Amino acid sequence: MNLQEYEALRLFASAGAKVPKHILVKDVEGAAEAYKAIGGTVALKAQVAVAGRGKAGGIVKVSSEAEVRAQAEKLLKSEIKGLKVESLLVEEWINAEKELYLGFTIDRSAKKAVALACGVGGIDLEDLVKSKDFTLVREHIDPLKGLMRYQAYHLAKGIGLKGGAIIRFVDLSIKLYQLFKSLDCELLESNPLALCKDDLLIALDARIIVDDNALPRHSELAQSSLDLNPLEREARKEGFSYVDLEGDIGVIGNGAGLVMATLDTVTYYGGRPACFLDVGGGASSETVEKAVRLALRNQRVKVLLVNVLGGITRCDEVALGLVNALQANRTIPIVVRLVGVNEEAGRRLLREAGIGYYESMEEAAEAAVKALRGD
Amino acid sequence: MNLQEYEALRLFASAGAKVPKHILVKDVEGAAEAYKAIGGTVALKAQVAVAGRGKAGGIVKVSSEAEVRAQAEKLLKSEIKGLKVESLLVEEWINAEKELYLGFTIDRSAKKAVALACGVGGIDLEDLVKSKDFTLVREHIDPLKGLMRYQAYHLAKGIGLKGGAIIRFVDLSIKLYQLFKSLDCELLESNPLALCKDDLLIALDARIIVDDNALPRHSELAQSSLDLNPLEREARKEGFSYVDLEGDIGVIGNGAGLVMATLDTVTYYGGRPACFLDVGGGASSETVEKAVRLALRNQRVKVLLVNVLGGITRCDEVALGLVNALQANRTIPIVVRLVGVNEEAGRRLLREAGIGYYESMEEAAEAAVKALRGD
Amino acid sequence: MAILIDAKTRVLVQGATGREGSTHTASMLNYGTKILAGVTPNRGGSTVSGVPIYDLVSEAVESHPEINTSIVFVPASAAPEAVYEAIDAGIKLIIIVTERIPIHDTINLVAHAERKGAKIIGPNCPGVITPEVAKVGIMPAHLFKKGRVGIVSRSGTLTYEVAWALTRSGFGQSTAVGIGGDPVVGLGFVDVVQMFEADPETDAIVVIGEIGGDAEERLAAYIRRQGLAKPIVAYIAGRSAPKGKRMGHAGAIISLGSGSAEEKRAALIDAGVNVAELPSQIPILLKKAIQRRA
Amino acid sequence: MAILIDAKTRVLVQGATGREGSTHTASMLNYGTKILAGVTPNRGGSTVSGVPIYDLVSEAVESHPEINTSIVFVPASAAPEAVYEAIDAGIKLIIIVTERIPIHDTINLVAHAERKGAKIIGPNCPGVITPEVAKVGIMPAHLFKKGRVGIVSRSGTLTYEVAWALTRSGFGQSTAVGIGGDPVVGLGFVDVVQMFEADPETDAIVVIGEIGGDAEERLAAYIRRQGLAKPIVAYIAGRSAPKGKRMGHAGAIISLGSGSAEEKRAALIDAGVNVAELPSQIPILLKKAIQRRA
Repeated sequence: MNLQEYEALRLFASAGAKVPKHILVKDVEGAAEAYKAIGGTVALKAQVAVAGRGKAGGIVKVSSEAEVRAQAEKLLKSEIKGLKVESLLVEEWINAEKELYLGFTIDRSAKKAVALACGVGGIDLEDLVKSKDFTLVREHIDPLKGLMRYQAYHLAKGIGLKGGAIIRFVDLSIKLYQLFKSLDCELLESNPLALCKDDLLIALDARIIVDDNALPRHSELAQSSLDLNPLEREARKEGFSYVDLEGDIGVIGNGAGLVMATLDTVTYYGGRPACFLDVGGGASSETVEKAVRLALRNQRVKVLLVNVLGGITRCDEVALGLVNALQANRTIPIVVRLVGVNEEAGRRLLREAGIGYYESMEEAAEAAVKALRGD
Repeated sequence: MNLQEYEALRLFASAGAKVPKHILVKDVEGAAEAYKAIGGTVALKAQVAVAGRGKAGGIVKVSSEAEVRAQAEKLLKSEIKGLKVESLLVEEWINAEKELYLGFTIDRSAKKAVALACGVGGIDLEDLVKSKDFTLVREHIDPLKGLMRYQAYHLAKGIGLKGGAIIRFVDLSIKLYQLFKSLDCELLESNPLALCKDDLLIALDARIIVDDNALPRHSELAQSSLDLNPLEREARKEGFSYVDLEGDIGVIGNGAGLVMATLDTVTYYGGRPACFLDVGGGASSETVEKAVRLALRNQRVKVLLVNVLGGITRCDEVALGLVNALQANRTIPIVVRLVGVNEEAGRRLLREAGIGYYESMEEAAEAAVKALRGD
Repeated sequence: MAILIDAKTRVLVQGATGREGSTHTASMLNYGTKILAGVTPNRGGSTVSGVPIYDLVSEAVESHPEINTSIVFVPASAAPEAVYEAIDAGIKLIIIVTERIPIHDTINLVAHAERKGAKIIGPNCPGVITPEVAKVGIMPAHLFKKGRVGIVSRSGTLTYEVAWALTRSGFGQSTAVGIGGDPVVGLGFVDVVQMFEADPETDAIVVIGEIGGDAEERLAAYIRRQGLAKPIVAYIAGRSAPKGKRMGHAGAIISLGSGSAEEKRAALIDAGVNVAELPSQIPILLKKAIQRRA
Repeated sequence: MAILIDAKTRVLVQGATGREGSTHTASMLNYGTKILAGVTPNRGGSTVSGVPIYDLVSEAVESHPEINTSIVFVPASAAPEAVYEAIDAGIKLIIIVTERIPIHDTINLVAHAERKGAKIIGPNCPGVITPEVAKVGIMPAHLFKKGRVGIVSRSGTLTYEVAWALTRSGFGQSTAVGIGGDPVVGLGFVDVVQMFEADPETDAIVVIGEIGGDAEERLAAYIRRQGLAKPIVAYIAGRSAPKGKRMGHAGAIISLGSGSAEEKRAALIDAGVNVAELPSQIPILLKKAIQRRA
């Protein structure tokens, strides 16, 4: 779960990190009030949890109330990378002598958390990782002892800090690592982290992604889901894995790998998937029915492709769910591939409802693409 | 540091363990008030941090205000194992169906913490460890992962618990282990731990010894020292290792092992040491002077034996300290053994002050014993 | 002898009395898997499909010292402790079916297992099957057939899809291993491929990867470095997945600028691995690869 | 070659710029110990007695890859991290002089060292000296003399007392090891006695124990089980110590009904060890024991 920026800033502050003054606002009037409270120069930051927000015009520097009003109005009407801007953060503008990067994430190959630092900030971690222009310094963290001060010290020296800045960087690293660990984060970063005069370090930006699997033990966190669109939010509530895509063939299946392979097969035959929807293992007819209804609410879906290989999942349950969902509401073509446990009973149900089915995933995907073209 | 019982009970309760109602009182009137508040049958418990308090008459069961007054008065005038009773705990009397033992301590050979449980409670751990009559169940705790529930479960089954009692015992064990660890304890025990009806577990007694070396990070703990007599408390304040003994030859030296060996040598020659006083390494003349003054405040000391092998400690500093301390106050014989760094300078100072000295520890100890006998 | 699971495998089921645990205990027994005991705290003394249940792993192992493998169905909140319990009782192969274990917990338990020399498979995995010998997992076994192709996969259903395609093409399987769909798992592609390479009962290897992480790239690097005597075919799911979106599995996400299917395919092809574009091509590529080597 | 410390020992001093650290750096150098570097965070670039100081152990080791031993003077609150740093930098022998390290910290660091195959001596120990070769510790070196008796001790000053008594009696020492006075320490009596037993430059062994714990009983049990080819003499301090009182050292306390000098003496005598009643008897018993074996 991507935390909202203001919540991440609050958590940073409670962990002992310095952050700029900031106020969350939902409208132009609020932005103007917030500006009056903070004064001087401020940043207006669109609250959308996507990387590259700055580059996409989501952060604006302003120095007067009039400017605040004008820019806030513009931002609150905009969409950034497909996500509507519903609120803004009005944040004190900090003059940094240097911008740095400090973050913590999971290194899958090392099977450990890793601390990352860079002497350049404000650039996507993705670009930092790939670029040859900057040195990204890494320290793997032994799960049995946590981040050690000497490791943080090594990061600080590695990104060229000196004297008092090293000590402050070490202290901040230890605090933020503790936050990263205690919140079960997948990612925690400050980018940029401002090095100001007197060696002060101020987190101009705070980004936290909490491991979804750990949310049950973090009831203290507001469940935010700014990185999801409305349909994705609803699907999550229903317990489905659902991802909105940009094509027109809706894909439903059982098992994440199988659904991904189905998307790929559709693409292989020249089609474009409209969504990824995994009903999981052992779905009941009710679950399948819900899934179909959900997919059909995606306006882009022009053909529905259902791919089920029944193992734990029973084909008759799937068929029943499909039939029930489509009974009243069969406005678009549906292509089904149904094999596995109880396949005969399932197929009989489909035949009775006038729904065709295929033996192989490839045939079904190809048929879905053809159905779209009206072949 | 031995925590006071009421403080240990408070910490147990804050960790989620059930404890009886209890009130700490300093006088008879307070005891009577506390009895009125608790009512029924109560235990009056002398607040002295020594093992075997119960056997020594330090715990009395009473059921009326008159009894409370009489017994409280008696207890508050008593001494238990040499320690004056300065306060009492008035504690609700709990009817246990069974008394158990649950404790955590350090197993030096395993280099790990260990959880200990016994199906019999109210008996000194010392006796539990040695007795063949009871089964003491042990689980070593991996420092890298802490006490696991299955280990606690194993303890519970090992001491014969069944059903709901197992689950409560496991929960309590995990909570008390967390307290043990977070407080840096050397020992944490509930003895007896009462198993009451409905499988309730109530800690009738709470004992906590915190690692002295960890006290700097536990400013939340009241610095109690009920296990020390006044001279010992003062010595600790001065930074000396001091232990009161029952003989008449005061022993001062540099280094714990050397002072222990000096006590043994005195004993070997038929003497009885009155105290153990280690001035530590590299003591200045001021430190030595303080040490001598402190030892002389022990009324039992009839002869003072000082044994210094100078390595980091300089013999001239030691000699100067001795001379300064004894200048005005030389009421008893003093025997000195002084060898090592700057020994010539040190011995010259002693000679000038009329203090004799020996080359070997054995000669000095023998001389001290003779001096006592007036030989 | 296949790999990991063979005729000598003696199984403990942790979380045997739960819904999943009891269903799959029955199914595994039905397949012929030798399950000696189950564990669920406070359920000691009962049975599941005739399998005796114990409160503690140590008790199960004491009564059945032949146990050498555990499969874990315990819910995510208690699963890490169940794994520690199995490790501490000396079990050297632990298959974690449980999904939704927090990643920091997995990191800790994998580190602990390494310390103690135990092999972990999963979490969030379908388990391991050595067809017609034993299944320690949740896969629909009728799709698998005894043979000489080893399968290793990050996905569950896709493994079944591929196994079934292989079976229908006449390629039985020596062993199929689901390593799990989480970002951090115990045994990885390289570990399992090494085992298949050394296994006299395996003639060829099929690898089923997906987007996210760099497990496939690490396998490619390993093959480039060490070579591989046996023919190998791979398939990578998620070519049409967008960046930054989690595709069902916790681990299936293109993030920090890496983990795309294209990169993985390129790395594997560069290492000489035959990469299928569709699952159905795997048997065909496999046939060709075997002919080429022969 | 003595044990632990020899002519090939190359030393790093952690906490080299502090009062203790700098004093003993000078004293060790003066004795001929090869100290290559010191570490104190934020003091990198300075020197102590001509020894270059670094901010990090990794930097010191990079500049001086010959470093194979570290001695730690860092204050108790930071000492555990300093030890982890040395372990992680690959140093395999770490001598912790620091006293007052909380016991739970010591438990963790000893476990970590075992995991990484590093030897820990201490904490709260005087260090190790191989007379006339090198001293990595704080002992007054003039009391020691090169020879063929190995000393291992839980106490500092008592070691000096005994070493001096041996020196005066003509028994030089191969190596003297102070294992530290805390309840939990790295190397124990058994570890060090095994090393002396295997060391061709050691002919006889002196063990100096004290009350508290069961290190002496474990040594006795080891000797009963394995036997010992070399003559051995022990002394146990604290026969006149009362129960339940800490005699200076954190570890010197008779508690939980065990750890008395009498029990330790009895166990050692039972194992065939010669136990002295006074430190001054050690050289005499040693002479007898050697004659007996000859």
